[in-house]
Amino acid sequence: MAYDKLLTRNLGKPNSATLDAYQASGGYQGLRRVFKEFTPEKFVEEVKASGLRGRGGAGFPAGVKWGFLPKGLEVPRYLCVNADESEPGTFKDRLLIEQDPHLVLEGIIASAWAIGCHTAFFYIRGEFHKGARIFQKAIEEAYAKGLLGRNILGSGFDLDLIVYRGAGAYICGEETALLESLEGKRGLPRIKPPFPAVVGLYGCPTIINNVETLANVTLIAERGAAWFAAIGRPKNTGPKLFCVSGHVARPGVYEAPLGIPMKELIEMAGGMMRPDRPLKAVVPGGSSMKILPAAKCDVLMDFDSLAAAGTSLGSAGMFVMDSGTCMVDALWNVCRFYAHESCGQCTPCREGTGWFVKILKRLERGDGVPDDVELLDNVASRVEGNTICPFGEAVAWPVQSYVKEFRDEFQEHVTRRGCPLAAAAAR
Amino acid sequence: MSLPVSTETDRQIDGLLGRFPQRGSALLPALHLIQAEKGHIPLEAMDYIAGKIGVSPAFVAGVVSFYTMFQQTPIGRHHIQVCCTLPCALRGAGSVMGYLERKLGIRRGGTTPDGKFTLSAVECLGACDTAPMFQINEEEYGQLDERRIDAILASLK
Amino acid sequence: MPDPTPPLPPAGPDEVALLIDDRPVVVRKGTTVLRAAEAAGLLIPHYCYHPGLSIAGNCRMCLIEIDKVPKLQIGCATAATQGMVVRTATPRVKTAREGIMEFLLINHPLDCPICDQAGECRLQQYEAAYGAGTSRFTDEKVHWPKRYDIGRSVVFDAERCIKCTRCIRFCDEISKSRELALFQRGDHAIIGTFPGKPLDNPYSGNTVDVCPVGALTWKPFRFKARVWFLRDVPSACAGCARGCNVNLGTYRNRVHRMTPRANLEVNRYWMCDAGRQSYAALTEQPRFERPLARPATDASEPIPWDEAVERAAALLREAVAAGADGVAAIVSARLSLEDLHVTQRALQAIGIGRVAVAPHEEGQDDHLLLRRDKTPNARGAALVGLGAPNAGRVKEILEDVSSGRVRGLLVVGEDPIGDGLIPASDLRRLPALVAIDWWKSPTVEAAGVALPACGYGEWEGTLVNFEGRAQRCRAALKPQGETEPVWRILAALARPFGFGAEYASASAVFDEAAAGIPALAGMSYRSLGTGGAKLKGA
Amino acid sequence: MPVKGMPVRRPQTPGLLSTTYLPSIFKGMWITLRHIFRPKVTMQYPEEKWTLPDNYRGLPVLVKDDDGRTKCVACFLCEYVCPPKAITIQAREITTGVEKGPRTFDINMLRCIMCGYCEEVCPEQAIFLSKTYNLVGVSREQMIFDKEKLLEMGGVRHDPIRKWGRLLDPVGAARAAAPASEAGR
Repeated sequence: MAYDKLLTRNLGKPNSATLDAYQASGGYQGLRRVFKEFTPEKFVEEVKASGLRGRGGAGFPAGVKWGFLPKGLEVPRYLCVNADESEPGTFKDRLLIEQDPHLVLEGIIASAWAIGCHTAFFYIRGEFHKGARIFQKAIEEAYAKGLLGRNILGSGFDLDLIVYRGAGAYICGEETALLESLEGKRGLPRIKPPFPAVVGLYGCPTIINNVETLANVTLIAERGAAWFAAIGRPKNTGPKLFCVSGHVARPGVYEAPLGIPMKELIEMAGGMMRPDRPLKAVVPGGSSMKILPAAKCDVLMDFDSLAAAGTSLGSAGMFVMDSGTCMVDALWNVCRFYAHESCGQCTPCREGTGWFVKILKRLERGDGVPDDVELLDNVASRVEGNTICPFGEAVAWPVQSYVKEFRDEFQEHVTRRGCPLAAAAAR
Repeated sequence: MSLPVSTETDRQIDGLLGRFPQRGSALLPALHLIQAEKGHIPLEAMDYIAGKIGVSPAFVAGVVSFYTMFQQTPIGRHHIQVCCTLPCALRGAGSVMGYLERKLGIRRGGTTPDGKFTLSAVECLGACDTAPMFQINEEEYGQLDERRIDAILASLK
Repeated sequence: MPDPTPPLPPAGPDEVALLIDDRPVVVRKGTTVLRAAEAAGLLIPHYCYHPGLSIAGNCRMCLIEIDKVPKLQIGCATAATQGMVVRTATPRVKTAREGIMEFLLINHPLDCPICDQAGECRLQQYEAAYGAGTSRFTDEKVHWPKRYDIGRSVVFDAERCIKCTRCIRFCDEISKSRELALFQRGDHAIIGTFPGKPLDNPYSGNTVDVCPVGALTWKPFRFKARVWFLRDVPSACAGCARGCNVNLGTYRNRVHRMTPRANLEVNRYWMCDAGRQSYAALTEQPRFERPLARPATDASEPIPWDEAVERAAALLREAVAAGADGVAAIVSARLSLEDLHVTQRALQAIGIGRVAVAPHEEGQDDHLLLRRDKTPNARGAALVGLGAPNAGRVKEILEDVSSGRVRGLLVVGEDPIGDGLIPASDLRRLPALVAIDWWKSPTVEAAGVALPACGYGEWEGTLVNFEGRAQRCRAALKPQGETEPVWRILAALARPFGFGAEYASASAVFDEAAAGIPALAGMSYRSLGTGGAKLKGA
Repeated sequence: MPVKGMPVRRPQTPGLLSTTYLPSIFKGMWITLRHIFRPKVTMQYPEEKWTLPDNYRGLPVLVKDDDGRTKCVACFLCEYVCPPKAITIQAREITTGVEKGPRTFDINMLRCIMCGYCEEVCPEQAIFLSKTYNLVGVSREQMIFDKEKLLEMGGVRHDPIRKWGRLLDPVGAARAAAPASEAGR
């Protein structure tokens, strides 16, 4: 199927990050169209009609989220752009920020206008030094050209956009933790309800959207909801950036419509890295999502198809593992990540993540006992659903799915007192 | 009392205070500024910034200790942050780390005696397409192998 | 088959009706499920929730199931809504609680034998009630500093801490001193202070009270007594005019600690550190247990009560006979209402018309509890007719003592020498100095006759705080030696002067006072209860 | 209802031989004679001492561990559980190693009933019922055994579990005493 690149259309062009290059290829026409042809309320309806689902991980329809803002309150509304891309295996937002910041910026302006926000924050993870520099420059260009600030493009709409750098905390990608961090505090997720759309930043109604979601808003602004909804599959509309990493020949970001078969994506990425090692498993949506063994990999990459397969599209950070991968080692690595990144606020996650690491370390080192496999599964079930934020699920799901899909391999670590693959490699 | 930061940083921090709807938001940017100047965030600076923003020093220290990018003690001039999370680990982050440890003669978390390099294992840096990779201060280096690492380290003063 | 769920009771406009474990309950709108359950007589276990602090929702112990809500919810933060059906004991809830208990204990040192909290520890209580009883954790626990001096009076054991953040919230929200914060993250999260800024505020002891485990312990109480031996006697603090409601923890006829007792109208859940340690004076200051008289040799010697009262009365009689102007009394506003009432009547009987109540002031009123007025019963003194504390009148009397105009002085519960108001030699020169006090003060040592009174914790009585609230202090200890309550001493002292009233108990004294003083009309020990009552018209 | 009696058989009038008591005397002599040749069962206490069974419950004593540390941490459980209230403890704070220990530990042996509850309840394996049974003293005061005496009686008792090992070795103890804000780094 021939597919014209939409989100990545400007990539690879010279100076793609500059305003001049962006406008030369038709940039900011969508914003002009929106200002001319829509009212804010109508544009919210347009985004709803497009079926655009959030690209940050949960896949919640963006227009519906905007609709949750309470009406008639005399308090400011805020838009926070979630550029705290920290999910292992995900690097799509970074690509957009570094290579086509104005595509994102246009979407931010259109969205802020739609929801009536006059101060927006661009929360970018602290490690993205280059991205923050580029985006800051893009903002300065936009201010200079009247695309930000007072009376944008003569529409009478005012918007200030502030780049806010995180400082190294995965949890700040969770939207309420992001708000806490933006308020200059420890990034501890808040209890919900109230949801941020009602009580958010500084206690005011706040919308938090992912970078890629807002880039998609630009596309909707340019060509309309009907066109957008025709891409992909029903209820899973629009183009999507897929991050393919791990044991493939050419890891990278690949754009495709939602609903592309997983195998096709792997082919796009050049197939397996080593021809002698076949596919063993794929994590389709960043390390928080459940793993799919090779046998279950004939799926379409969209929200609903993956949900039906028992996992989730998440942030579309897909990593591929070949037959040389030890699942216990892989899970140990994943759990180390979560133990390191748990905010430590609520009990199950704080204590559970550390416990997983200890059990898995024992298993991998050959000190496991037969009950450990069941213990992992059971502890995960006690973390899942009992935490303040979805971090609990983000660690419980991989643990549960790795154990479920590769139980024999876990058992083997116990019976053979160590990692069979490591032993084979040592021989 | 002398300022624990330079007058330039102090001026920039004053500028930050009015920038946000609430003063508290200035904390993270201010800490970034202090770290940019000092290389780490000394206790006196935490006390100073707490007074500026109107929070308690303990709160500031709590924030500093929460975010991994804030250093509480001085580190080497070049901070080598090796991504060790799964997508990088699948592509050999372990051997990159092992090579660096042998080459620099320090363990992860350590600093070379000459204060040139600090080696850290960090979690996903969002560059899995270039795995295995590391970040030195603000620059990223991907597709690492031993030859490339040698060349990168040799180019650093 | 009848409907198994009971019908909802009707709710008013500001109320909601809900079912908790099939018990119908009606609460005000905005009430949390946890409080609603309390109203229905059900305990939802919790660590981080404290009624006096903001809601943190981090311990996850109060997870409950709500019909039509897929995930378990925390009772402390979920508002009750009309028609809600809450279940607190389903298998899912039980499994979740068991899980939380296990998580809390995997990194807990289980050093109960050396932990002061043992016996009133929420971990022990909830593990017994909701835990599995065994642990599946076989790895090395996370280790942290133990016995760390986090402040002047508080010791911190980081290993026992469950990071409920109650102490942090107390310092942020109530004492507003903000010394504490959470450091690090994950299972390495730890409570701490900024280096050089320890936990040191006038209310730091409350962090120990709110700590549901043994992470924060109170230095003066450390290892003094196991809490299961302590008998908590409800009383009121006599440290200042606030009159915080307290419990006196006693064991083997000693007070070992004072802890605040919740009273939303006086001290809420808190008390100050000074009040918390006020019981210590009883053992730290030198007592005298039998009446003393100063013979010609100038050395005080114990004598029997009858003789002492006789000699004191004789001294006062002589002084009064020489002229009523030449006799005066200085009375303490630290005495109970009962003591002051009998004092007032006794002074009249003896014929002492010149009376001053001594004030004690220190510092300033603060934002929370501390009062500048350090006398707990100034209102009571005024109420019984002795007059409000008045420094000028005390000074006048003492000047007249120095100049020789006053020849007889009765000092009740005060120590003008120790307070630096008069040189000891001037008082020693007085022909008739009778002192009544609970400790061997310099004034007692200078007195012609000194009569030993019960100390705080030994006497039973009532205090009226600065807001006009009468509150009972209960006797928690057996009086030491031959000490007696002040009201009994003064009644005995006045008897030779024709004072006829006999009282069987402090309660009888109060009843007499209540009958005569309009502001106390209708009050009795029974009606004061443990929470006290406001004076009429206050 | 009428009560029915039951006839009781009375012994017959004794015969002539019986009245001489000779048969009984010889019978008794015979028993004595037989016992002369049996092994002796009487123990010549105090010259001879009884070999006690392992589960014998004698006087309670306190023990030290292999390192010579008093194992008791003054948790007061034995004082609490003691049925005749024979135990009286005062705790004190120790600044190294385990935080708490007994300042005084008195057992009133006149009250002690050697029930063994204290041994059973002890979470530290610090109190045991010894095999000492001869309890002598010339005053009531002498029968109150203090900590030193109890420790002397108990001696060292090997325990493979070093419950407080981390706090007792110098490195662990140093770490345990470090300020929280510094140890957190």
